[in-house]
Amino acid sequence: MSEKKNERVGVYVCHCGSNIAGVVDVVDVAKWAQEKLGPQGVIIAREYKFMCSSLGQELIQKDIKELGLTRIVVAACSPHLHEKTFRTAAKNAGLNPYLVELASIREQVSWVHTDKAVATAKSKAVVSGAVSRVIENVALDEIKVPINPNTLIVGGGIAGIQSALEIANAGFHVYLVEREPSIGGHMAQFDKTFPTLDCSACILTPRMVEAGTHPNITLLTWSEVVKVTGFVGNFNVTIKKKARFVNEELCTGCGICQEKCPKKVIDEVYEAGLGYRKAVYTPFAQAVPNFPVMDKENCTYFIKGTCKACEKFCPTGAIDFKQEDQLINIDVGNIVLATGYDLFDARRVSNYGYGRLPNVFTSLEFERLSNAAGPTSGNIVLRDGKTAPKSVGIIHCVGSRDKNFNNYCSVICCMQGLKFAHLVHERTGATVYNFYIDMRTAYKAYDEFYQRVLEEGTLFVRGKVAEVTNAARYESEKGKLVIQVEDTLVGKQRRIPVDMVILSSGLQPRHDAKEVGKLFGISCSMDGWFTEKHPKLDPVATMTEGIYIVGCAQGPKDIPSSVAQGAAASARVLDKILQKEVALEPIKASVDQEMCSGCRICNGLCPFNAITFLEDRMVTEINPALCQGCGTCVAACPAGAISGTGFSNEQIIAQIDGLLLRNLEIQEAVPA
Amino acid sequence: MNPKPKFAMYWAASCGGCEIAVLNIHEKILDVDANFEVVFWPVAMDAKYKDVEAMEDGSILLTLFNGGIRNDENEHIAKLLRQKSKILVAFGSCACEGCIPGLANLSPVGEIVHTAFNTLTTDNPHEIYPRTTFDVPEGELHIPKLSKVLRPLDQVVDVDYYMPGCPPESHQIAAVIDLVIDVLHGKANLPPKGATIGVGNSTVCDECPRTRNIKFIKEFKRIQDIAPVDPNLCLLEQGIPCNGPATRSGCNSRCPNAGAQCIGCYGPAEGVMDYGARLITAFSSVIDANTPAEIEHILDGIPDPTGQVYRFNLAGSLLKASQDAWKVK
Amino acid sequence: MTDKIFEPTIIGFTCNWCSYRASDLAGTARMKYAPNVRLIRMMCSGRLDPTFVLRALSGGADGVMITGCHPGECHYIEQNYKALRRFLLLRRVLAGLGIEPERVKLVWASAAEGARFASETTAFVEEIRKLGPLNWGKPVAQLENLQEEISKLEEVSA
Amino acid sequence: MNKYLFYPGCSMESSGRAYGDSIRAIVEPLDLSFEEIDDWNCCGATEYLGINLIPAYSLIARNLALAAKQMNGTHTVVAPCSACYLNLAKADYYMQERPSLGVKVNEALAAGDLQYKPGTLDVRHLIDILVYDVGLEKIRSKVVRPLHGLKVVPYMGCMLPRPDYQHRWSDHEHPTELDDLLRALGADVIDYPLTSECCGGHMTQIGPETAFELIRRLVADADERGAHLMATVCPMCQMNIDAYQNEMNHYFGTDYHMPVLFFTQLMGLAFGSQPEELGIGVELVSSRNAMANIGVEVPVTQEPAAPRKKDEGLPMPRRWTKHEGKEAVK
Repeated sequence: MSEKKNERVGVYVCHCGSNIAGVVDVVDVAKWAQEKLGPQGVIIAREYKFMCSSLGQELIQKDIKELGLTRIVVAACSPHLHEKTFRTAAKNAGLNPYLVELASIREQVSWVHTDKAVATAKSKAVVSGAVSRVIENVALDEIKVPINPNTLIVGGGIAGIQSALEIANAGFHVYLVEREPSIGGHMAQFDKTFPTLDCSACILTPRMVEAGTHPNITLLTWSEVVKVTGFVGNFNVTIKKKARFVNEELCTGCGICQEKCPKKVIDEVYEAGLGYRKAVYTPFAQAVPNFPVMDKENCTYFIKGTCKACEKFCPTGAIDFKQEDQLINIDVGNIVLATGYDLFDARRVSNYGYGRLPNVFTSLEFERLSNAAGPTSGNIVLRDGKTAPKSVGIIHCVGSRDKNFNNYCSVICCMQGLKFAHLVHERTGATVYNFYIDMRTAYKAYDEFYQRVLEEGTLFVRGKVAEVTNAARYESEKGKLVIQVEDTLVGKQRRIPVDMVILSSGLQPRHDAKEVGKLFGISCSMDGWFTEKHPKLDPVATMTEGIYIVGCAQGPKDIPSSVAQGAAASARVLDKILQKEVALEPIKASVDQEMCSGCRICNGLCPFNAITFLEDRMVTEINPALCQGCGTCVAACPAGAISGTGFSNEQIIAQIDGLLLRNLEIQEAVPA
Repeated sequence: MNPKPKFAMYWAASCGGCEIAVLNIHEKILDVDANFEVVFWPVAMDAKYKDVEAMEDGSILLTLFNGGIRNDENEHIAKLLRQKSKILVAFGSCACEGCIPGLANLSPVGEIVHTAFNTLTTDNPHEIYPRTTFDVPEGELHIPKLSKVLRPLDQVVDVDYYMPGCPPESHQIAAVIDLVIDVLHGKANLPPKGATIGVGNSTVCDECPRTRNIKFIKEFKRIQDIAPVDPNLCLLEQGIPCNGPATRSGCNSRCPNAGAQCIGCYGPAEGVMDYGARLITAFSSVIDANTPAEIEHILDGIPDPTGQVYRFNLAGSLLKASQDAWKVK
Repeated sequence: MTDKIFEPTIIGFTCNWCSYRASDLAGTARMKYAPNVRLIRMMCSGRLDPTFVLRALSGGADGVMITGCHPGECHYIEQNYKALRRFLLLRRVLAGLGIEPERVKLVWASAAEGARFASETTAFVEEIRKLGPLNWGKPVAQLENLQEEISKLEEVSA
Repeated sequence: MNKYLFYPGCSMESSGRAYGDSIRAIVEPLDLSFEEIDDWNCCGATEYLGINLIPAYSLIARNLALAAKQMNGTHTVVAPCSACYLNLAKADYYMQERPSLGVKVNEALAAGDLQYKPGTLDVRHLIDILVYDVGLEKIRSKVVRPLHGLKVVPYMGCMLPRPDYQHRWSDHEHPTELDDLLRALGADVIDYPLTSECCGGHMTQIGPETAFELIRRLVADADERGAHLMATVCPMCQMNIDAYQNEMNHYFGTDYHMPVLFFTQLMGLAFGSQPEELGIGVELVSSRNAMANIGVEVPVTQEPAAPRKKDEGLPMPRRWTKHEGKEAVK
């Protein structure tokens, strides 16, 4: 293969205390590297207790300076742990950081193998591979691109609002895009919030108003993002502003149009299908902005061509039936996705009878039911709209922790169930049963709330409910909903008759999460939640630089965590903005246009639109800023015209030969 | 004037097409005669191996060696000519990477011999097989012994230059001869040793005039199963496995121009380690399916994938070129 | 050598985001698995050039294990599908060359599936152990001595 | 003319003759063609699988093998009996699921020069064919005597919807196919929460008390809801509830009178056939009174309107549809 390079390689084998040295004979590995890999260019091989310690790093730096090392191999832990450490060390000693390779002999050897001889042998191979590879490494420089200080936030729920306010207050501009007519999200539908039971609206609406009136926030409700191009620091976003049929300049939000509109429609969104709204409406009184929207599907005028009641009565002539969708194009540097969740569709659990049995309600329905501003003005009643329940069963984990539906725990259902129990108890004095699998009340003041609900006399049955039926078996069950459950604490099957059943439904990824993910170039987990860059250490960033995920879009969570994430993402965004420019990992593909034949094989391969075909010159070009460095096109190019930095063919081939110890007899290995 | 530099050309396991191609350079052949003394060229003139053996080492300036190494005679001459030549050119696909004869490496020699001498297509009532030695009144006759596999020239001797093609295009041959002559007259320098000469530096698509778009293939078809083939659209785009994307340019995309898919005789592009691998990625990259079942179904459209991607390169491919292939002595 | 059990040498390709992290996790969780696999980290399984597999097999590896994120979970959105496509064609070509396609295996493992990574590795090592050392030159090797072959044939001829 | 292979099952000629007759009556108007499988044998009902797997499966698979030999133009086997349907489907499924079983069964079949490759056939129940192949539209179009005024509880039984190997049913806990079909006939269908509960099966033979309780629940609830009769899709359910209703009454000292008819009998009526052709009247718990409701001219009543009224009542969520199910599950 490639001609012999004359690099001066230093190999450093780490004991990691006994983590490595306990299983791998590190001294032998170092000795072996010095002798056997000498011909390849290894001029020094050392072993040391803790390479990552400052002393260990100084050791390397000293050798770089004194022995004029041009390549470094550190045989220690996984690169994901200390690659940066050693690269920085090299950099400080004047060696390009990308001329350092880590050979993982801890995670990949000493921790997973027991036989000392075998582990030592494998370590040698791994080191040999790293040495062969590092010789092929080339010095790389980070790529710097400027950052547009504007930010796009998608989703006006509490997470999005929080994120928007943080950035706006720091003095930078934010575009807040919301699909619905008003911001507020699910939180605006709630009555009380656990565990403190403060009124949801009372704590949310001030934030909504602030966001709505903030000079640094452009509110785009009843709008959706339709196109995203560009890359971190330089995104170009197209937003569809759906026709409201209400002129926002003229509308004062007086609400007369809603009063006069003759068309009553079931409100599937805000009232969770439990109440009605008009064809022209603002979803709720404190909506921000408070301009109404016209619902084309149901408006009598749009259906029959007559009516126009709203237009007649509007004092400012703001109604505009001619209005059309408009496309808005903006440039932003960072994007925060706060697209939230869908409620699990409880009708899927048919044995709980939701949709069939009138007095089975979902959690969101109950939120509206118990909400003073809701369809029953806060009276908790059966579906007939008047009767108050004497007994209520609250079923936890509906659609969650169930292999038939969603395997994951929806996090909020237990506390939600407890909250409901409390509200029912407080408002109706009814007997309340909670049916749970496990009671999950982690986090501050949550379990205390559980204790409180226990003391209030709510009855807890530990067991997964088998079915909810209105088929009475005994006189006592006539006209009731019977909850059939195995009480796993008593070890008995029980039939508990109640008047009302509340299903504590789980949270689900938005039905269109996958498409949205594609739109922004980020991926979803198997469950459908957006995937974070690192589950623990980088929970709000994504694989795509400059795009962040917060709130339930990233996974089920409660209000405090959503708010925290909203703020966290803003901190990340502000950090980027203040740096003014961003450094991109120099792992990029590039095309040798001399060799490119313009066959266009690679053109369909890039999900980040980094690959463009230059019709005029009939060659393909890769935009380094858009390129994420996956290397798919490099591997695909039939002419071998595309090469990738950081993971070049030469590097990988060399590593293969090294791992197979072919480099020991490299001369013979190359035929003729 | 001092004697003309010596020129030799030899055919090992090959079809003779390369010779024809050389003669196809028309009047240019006169320049060859004018500038060279042809000392050894079995196809064109009578010569004895012993004459060549008698020559002093390095006395031949330029040897075009075509054909792969399939028997001990080929091997002997290859080594002999290497020894006698200053410049040894692996001439034509067979010498460069095995070409069609190289496909025989997929079957054991016994099987090959059997197929050749005792199958329906062969009229051999007495089942007479070749034997390597045979006694005649004049003494014992030897016929060359088949080796286990066919080897490209550079797997047997050191090669100075490679000139691929089945056969190399005449205009390329002419160009190379011009170059050598210029070198003789000090008007040019030889390319670095080991270079591939008489070729373009990209792949066939570079010279192919057909229009190309982003490709999403739902079905691979053999060209004869498509009617009509769009004369102006990329063949691969029409589902025809065309080797053009991975094949070294230099032929002026002869086959695609003629309405047929490229079969890859010019071999891999510069620096490519394994030609077949490039085609594997090329074809799989344009497949428009995500489930194993769908993908397999689409792949069924390529009846002989190995033959498809290694038609000219099997003997020169990474696997066949790796050490152990020849260990058995 | 022959009397003791055959220890295959396997090259494993992992993607930086899922499968390599899976192997890291297997490590931090101290899960034990067969030591025969030597890993190479790439950014994505989509980086896998068939050349790498051929190089490994021709360079003395008895098997190659390719690992990546689960379909639909790729950190580069969909590049592991491209790896899948290449893998399937590559296997067909290998089969044509007389190499058991089972010697090249594709495994999906998410960053959380350390256990899966460990068990799949051990399983693959066993599969390769069963297959024995890679002898892809089979058609060639069958023919230990051409002379014998031909002399055999000669006997047949009258 | 849609062609199907037909596996009648034993009861069709004995306890469930009414079912057989009524099927014959509706096949023609719906231009279906049922080709009976030659030399079919008993499916082993609910008992045999509980006793000895291999012979039981072989017994079932023999029918599949015969059917496979016979299929020309169609690969669908229709079984009108839930037990037969479930057994055939089960055998087909598990022979594929557990290859070892498939091998053993085929060994057994080989003794009779038969063999069956699982997956060759599509095993489906009659009502599945009627609702999803023929379609409610067509059925509605054949109705000449709407069953308005006949209050029916649809009883699917437990063997049909579960286990739902091929995802044939709208829902395996509360399937609505029978509801929809009866509605198409104009009957007043009563929502029946017990539609997929067990009728006792063969417990009537080995533990009557258990069976009685199960039967009581079904009958009591139907009665509670003011049903004139129960419509069923399964000969065993029909027999259990019909033939043992009296004993059940004795046992509990109750006095229920709940006729049980096959849904095909009601279809026949709606299509204009005469009761006697459909075997109506042979049931033990007489349906005479129930039938009176349609025998006489009853004013055309609308289908029950959506429960939501103009009053202050709260709206109900939309009903669950199979189509939505597909999406949700995707």
